[in-house]
Amino acid sequence: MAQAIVPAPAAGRQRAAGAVVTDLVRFSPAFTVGAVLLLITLAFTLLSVLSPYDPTDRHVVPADLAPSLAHPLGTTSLGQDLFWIMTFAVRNSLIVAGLAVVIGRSIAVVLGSFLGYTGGTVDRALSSVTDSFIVIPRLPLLILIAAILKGTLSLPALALLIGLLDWAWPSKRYRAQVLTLREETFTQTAAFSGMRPLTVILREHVPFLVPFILADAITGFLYAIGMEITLSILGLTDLAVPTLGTTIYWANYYQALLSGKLWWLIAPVAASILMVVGFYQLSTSLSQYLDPRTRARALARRAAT
Amino acid sequence: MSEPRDGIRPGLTRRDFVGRGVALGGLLIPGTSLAAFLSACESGHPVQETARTSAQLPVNVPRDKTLVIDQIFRYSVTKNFNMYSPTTPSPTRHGLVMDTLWYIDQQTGQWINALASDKPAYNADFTQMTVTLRSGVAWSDGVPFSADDLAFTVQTLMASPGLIWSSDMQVNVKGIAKQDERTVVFTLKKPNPRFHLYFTSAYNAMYMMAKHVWEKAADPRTFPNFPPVSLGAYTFQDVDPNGYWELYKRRDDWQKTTAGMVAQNPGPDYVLTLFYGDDQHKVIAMKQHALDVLIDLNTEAFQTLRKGTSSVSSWYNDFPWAYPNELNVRFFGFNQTRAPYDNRDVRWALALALDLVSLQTNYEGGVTRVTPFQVPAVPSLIGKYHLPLESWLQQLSIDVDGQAYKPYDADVPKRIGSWAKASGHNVSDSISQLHQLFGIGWWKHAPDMATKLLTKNGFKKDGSGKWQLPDGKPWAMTIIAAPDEADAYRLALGAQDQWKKFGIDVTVQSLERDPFNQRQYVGDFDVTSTWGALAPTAIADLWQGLNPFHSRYFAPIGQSTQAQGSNNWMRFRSPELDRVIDQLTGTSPDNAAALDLSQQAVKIWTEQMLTLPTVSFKKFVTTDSTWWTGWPKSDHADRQPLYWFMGGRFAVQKVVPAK
Amino acid sequence: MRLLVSYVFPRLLQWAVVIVVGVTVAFAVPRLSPTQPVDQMLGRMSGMTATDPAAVASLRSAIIAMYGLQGTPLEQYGRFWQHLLRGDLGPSLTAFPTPVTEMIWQALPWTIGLLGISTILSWLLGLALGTLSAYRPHALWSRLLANGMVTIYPIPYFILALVLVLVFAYYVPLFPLVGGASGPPGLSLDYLGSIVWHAFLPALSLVLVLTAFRFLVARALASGVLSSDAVTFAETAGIPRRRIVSRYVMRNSMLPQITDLGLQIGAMFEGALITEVAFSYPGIGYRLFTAILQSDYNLILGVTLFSVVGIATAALLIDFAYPLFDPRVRYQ
Amino acid sequence: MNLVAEATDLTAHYIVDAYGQKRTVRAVDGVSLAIRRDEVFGIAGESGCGKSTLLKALLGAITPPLTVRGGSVSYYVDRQRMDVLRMPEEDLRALRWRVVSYVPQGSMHVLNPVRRIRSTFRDFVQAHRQVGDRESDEMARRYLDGLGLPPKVLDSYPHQLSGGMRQRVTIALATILAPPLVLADEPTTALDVVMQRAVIGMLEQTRREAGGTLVLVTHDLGVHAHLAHRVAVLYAGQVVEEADANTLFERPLHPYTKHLIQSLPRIDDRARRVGIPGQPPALDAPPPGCRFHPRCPHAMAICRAEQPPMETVGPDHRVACFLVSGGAGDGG
Repeated sequence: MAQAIVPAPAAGRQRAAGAVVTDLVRFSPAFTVGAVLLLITLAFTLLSVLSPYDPTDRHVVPADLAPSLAHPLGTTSLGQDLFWIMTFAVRNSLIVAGLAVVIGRSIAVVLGSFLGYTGGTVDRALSSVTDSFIVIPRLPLLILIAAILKGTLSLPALALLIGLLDWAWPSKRYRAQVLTLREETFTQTAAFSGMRPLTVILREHVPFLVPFILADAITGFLYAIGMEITLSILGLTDLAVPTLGTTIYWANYYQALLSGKLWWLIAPVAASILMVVGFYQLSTSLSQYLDPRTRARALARRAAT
Repeated sequence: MSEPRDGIRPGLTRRDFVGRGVALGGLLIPGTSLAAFLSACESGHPVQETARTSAQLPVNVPRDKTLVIDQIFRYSVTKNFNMYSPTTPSPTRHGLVMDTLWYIDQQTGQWINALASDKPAYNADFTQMTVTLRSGVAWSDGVPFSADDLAFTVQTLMASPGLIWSSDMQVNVKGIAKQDERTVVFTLKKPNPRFHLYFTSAYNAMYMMAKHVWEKAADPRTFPNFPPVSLGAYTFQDVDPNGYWELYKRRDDWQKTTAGMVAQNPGPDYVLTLFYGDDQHKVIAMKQHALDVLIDLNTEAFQTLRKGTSSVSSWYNDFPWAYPNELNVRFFGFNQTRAPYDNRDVRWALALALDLVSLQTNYEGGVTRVTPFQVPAVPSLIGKYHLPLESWLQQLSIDVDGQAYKPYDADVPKRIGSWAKASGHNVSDSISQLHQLFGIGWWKHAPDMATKLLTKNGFKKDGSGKWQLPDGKPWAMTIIAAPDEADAYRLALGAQDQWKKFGIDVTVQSLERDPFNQRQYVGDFDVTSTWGALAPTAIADLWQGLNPFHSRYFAPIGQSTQAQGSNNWMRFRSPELDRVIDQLTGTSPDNAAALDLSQQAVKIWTEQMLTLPTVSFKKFVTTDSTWWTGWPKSDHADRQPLYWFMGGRFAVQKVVPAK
Repeated sequence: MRLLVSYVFPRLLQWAVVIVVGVTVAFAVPRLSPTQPVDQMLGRMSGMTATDPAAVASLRSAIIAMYGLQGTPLEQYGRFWQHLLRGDLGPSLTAFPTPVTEMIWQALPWTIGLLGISTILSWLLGLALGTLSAYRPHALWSRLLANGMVTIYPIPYFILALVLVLVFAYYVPLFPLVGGASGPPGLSLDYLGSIVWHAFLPALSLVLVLTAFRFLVARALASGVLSSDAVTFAETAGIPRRRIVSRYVMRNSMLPQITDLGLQIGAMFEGALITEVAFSYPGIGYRLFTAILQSDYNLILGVTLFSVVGIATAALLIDFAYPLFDPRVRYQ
Repeated sequence: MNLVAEATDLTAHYIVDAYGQKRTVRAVDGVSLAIRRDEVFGIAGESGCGKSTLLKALLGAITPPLTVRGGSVSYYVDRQRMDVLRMPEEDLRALRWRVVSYVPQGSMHVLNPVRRIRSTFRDFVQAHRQVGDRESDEMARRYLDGLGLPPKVLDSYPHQLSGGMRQRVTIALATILAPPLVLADEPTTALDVVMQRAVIGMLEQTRREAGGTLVLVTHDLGVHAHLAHRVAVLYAGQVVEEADANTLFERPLHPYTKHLIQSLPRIDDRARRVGIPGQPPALDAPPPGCRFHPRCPHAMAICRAEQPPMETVGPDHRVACFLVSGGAGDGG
């Protein structure tokens, strides 16, 4: 009986994307908050193109000015305009985190599904290797490698490094997901009815995996942002490239707090908190909408209030 | 007659001791919701100066009887006083607990006899050195110090490879004879007029072992020597198992220690060394009068501390505040195995392209002395090198397109002085005063001359003003630097800006401390912004600094200079310099010829631009006079204030309670 | 017996393989770094005292022998396993000659204390609040709590920790900035008091983040179980709510959370590196951090060995304990 | 008239208004039923005709998005009428399992998977009786023994029992306190014929022992023929015909009922079964007039315009069709 009540997803898909967004905006405050915050972040990122100063140039503006009309976020002790630096910082942090998630998750999905579908000794052997990678503490390894490569750690290299250390755990999750899908009755019936295995995977399993990958990518993104900021604050990344973490590093380096230049610290910290919270609010409310099960529960809850 | 070598001594900088994480300490402002609250109290400083009843100390000893010292770093191992084994240094321990034969005070250059009663006596060909010891000195357990201890120390070190000084003793000492309770004669394998320097402390020198304690040790290399039987005026009392603090108590029989005999002052009853973490925490601790002396602060932290607290002062009462007389120099090292840095003209061009006045003021806050020589312009050396050689500097000329160009610029100190006046500091105009504060002079800021030098060597400028190497490729230079060594790192950033304006594509690679050291050891760099000096001890004789640069210790690219024991990271080979070093080796440091040869070496070094020295060291050695006074300051500079040097024990001993 | 052979033995084998691979990686990676600990030590020593270049060669080989770094990496690896089997992890290279085990035992209790309490506390808190919030989704407290947790969860931990340090240790100096305890060590009340006083902020930062995570997981799992047939049937049968929440909702959503708890406790040996660095807390993570920066091979290996064994054993115990919690997984 | 429960003009719809879509599913539209003491009252109809919703309404288990738009449901307990839909939640919960109990649809999955059957019985019994664990176990053992179910069932977990066994355990759970009214939703579907027989036998036995009433909802007319005393036929949320079993099977009046009965396979009857063209209407937009008219072979103009009233055509026989109530009568 329940299926009849809930608007079938097929019907949902036909609705134009715009309509979906307006629904979400009207009905899920989390989505609105998230969307607004992300729009600000995107605006910041795009503004970096208009920056009159090159981010690596120093002493282009008078140093240590408090926020004013001329410099909305104030200036740093290195004589840089904090507003334009922040546009590059937000953009670079997003690039690192985005790349890291793509690298990490693609390895995880490929490996996870490969293990899930092949099974047998190959699966057991590779799985125990994956397990041992899970067992190795990731952060110290990351710090060690970053400390070694530090001077030469460009943005893509940093993303690759973070990505390469964040595939073990997700691959195990994907393998488990694939295993359950393989056991599902509809897979057997599809296989019996002569569907070639590849089409079974593409047409039957992928729609199941996509929301799962989306949700998992969120955690991946949060991990990557966290790692970039942690490594940079510890001074283990290329300090010349402005990112959220390196801006905080320089603020600490020039004792922004002690000498009363608070704006230099507030800007990167507030930016990283707002960006991450915005992203998380948006993505969770979106994935709730896409996943039929959670939508049903949401409807039930909504109707009750 | 090989001599103790201590070439370019990296010197003990803050980073050696302060772990990266700690330097961070980390202070940050919360999200927007809290920003309002914080900006409200942005104006007034959150941590007000409290009265004398400062924050309580981790140990219950009377505050007015305890001198609290910045421990500089946290000990990872607390119950081990074997300071001979190759482990992390423990600077605040050796001054209080260990002792050696002689000291040379870094501020005055004065020779101090400690365990020895007078100077070392050599025979004619410097193959024998006789030491007569001071009488009346006792170990902390009351056993008198005697010649047996000295002989036992050297023999034990010779027999245990891997300990500090062990291989030096093996290389130098043929035999040790104890003539009587107070006399020991060393016979040397080859003539060495500087053998006594092993026992003469600049930063430190051979610590004496208590024979009656160490002879029971199974293996001196792993003997913990805890609790230590000591010769210093203080005995070890208590330690925090996590390594955050150590407590020492003055010996009742402090007159039986050389520190007591030399300083003629009892000093504080207790000395507490305490680790507060990064500059941020030290400033707060000193504001709360929970810290009496600290090693160093970066400029911003010092300014904040100075403004908020009246009882706080560094070396000068006013600008430029910091202690400028450490025997060390900041310099740019060019990798002379890589083109174009192997070309002398190119190095000179890079020097002339720099505006040192701007570097010294905008990047270093105007607080350090400039020096054209690889020797710092400190009181004990300015009269031996900078002033006598200034006329030579004025005549020094380099060939630019056939005509002789004189690069020396004598009024650099004047320009820095006027910058200081413009920034509101009162600085006198007398040339001798300016020399004291800012050094004698440096190279002219002459980019046009630099351009001529480069074009003479086949360099061309492309359309957009960027330099191209003689082979046509764009000139891309990387400078390596360690951010935790603040002055060197800011000089690297300054040089990058200026050389970039000059037309070179410069990138700074900021490296973690150990990888930075390693890149220097194996020569994996174009330019390094680093530090070191030819005068590790405050004596005119530079043999200790020059010897490791002799080409016999040259380490090819890829092989670590540490394997050769040399600091020649720049990997130059100068036959003229070798000849001077060989002559100097046989000359006694007290002989006038030693100074003349050292001056020759400095001239060769400077003319060939083997390195590009810029400014000398400075440290905000800061003291709080709330509980203790009597620290050496610029107006009564009778000894060095570097308490973490072994020789700093006399400064600690002479401290008196504040009224 | 068949159960032992068919299941227990392969699982133990996998446990061993995982540890060997983990330890090998921890052995190899530091050695890939160009930084040579002996060169660094010579640099520090020559920075202090006069060492004749001619004498350096013998000093260097002596130190290499003392540190146990002689021979090819393979030989070192072989020697490492020999010593390990005798329980000797070798001396720390930065605090020679102190054995690594002594340094770890000295720092471990601090981490166990800090992490142990905050992990368990946040697990219980998060589980209870999460489940109740799922059961009462519209109550004001439940919605506020959920929004709060959703805001805290994504914040990068380092920033949260540093904000706490700033606000509660600097601006409003309630808590100390550095250290694990103050005063002479001992079981006296004020020493224990000072431990709590020092550990409060780090623990608070951990509890905040871990509770947020647990809350979200528990809430998702619980709301899943709540809409299951078994619960609706129990609800319709008028079974008291307390019993439904504990016997039906909690029990059914417990298993994945137990595995999480097990792994988190296993990971305790890795130490809360970021927490200890941000709060300068004297735990094992802080010690690992300084060891990494000073390329102290033996200490890095020692701490990693502890954490690898910790997590692998936790995973092993969880697998064995699985059937106890979920009858469906009983291995016949 | 000794009624045990009654629904008068009951209207209950699923109202969904979220994410911008407003939908009302008119699952139960003006249903009136009188359920007598000590009888089996069958409710028949194709799937999607609102049978289960009606049963939920009878049980008073109104959880959103199901909302009551009109009418009432009442129970008659020792001569006292209770208005179920307006009772406070707590009182309704107290009634459950003492006065009315429920065998849910798909009761194969309603048992708590992580606990033994014995403890599930304790939950249900102790919810309404002040008895200790031991007594509850004894009660369950004796009750199952009486129903011919092996007592070892109590010690096993749900996943260790077959589907049929789980079904019967659920029925035992619902009837152990012998409530006067038992509502069963599709108890025989998804079972093989042999198991269906066992379940039907159990339903008969438990009702007879309790002397109570069984309201049986199933699309399987065969089960109604076997068990039900009276049957009501539901179509698109409305009762189209209600009669005692024999009258309904022998002399059905409503075209839909006739069709349902003709589609029943008979042992001796070889004729081809004729299906009704078209599908049961979507309940969110039911056709005007008589909801069966689009599929009714005798549909008349009036059928498309008005809703046929419920006519009593016999002692226990009611039907809502213009053929019977003679509307404009323009066609046979």
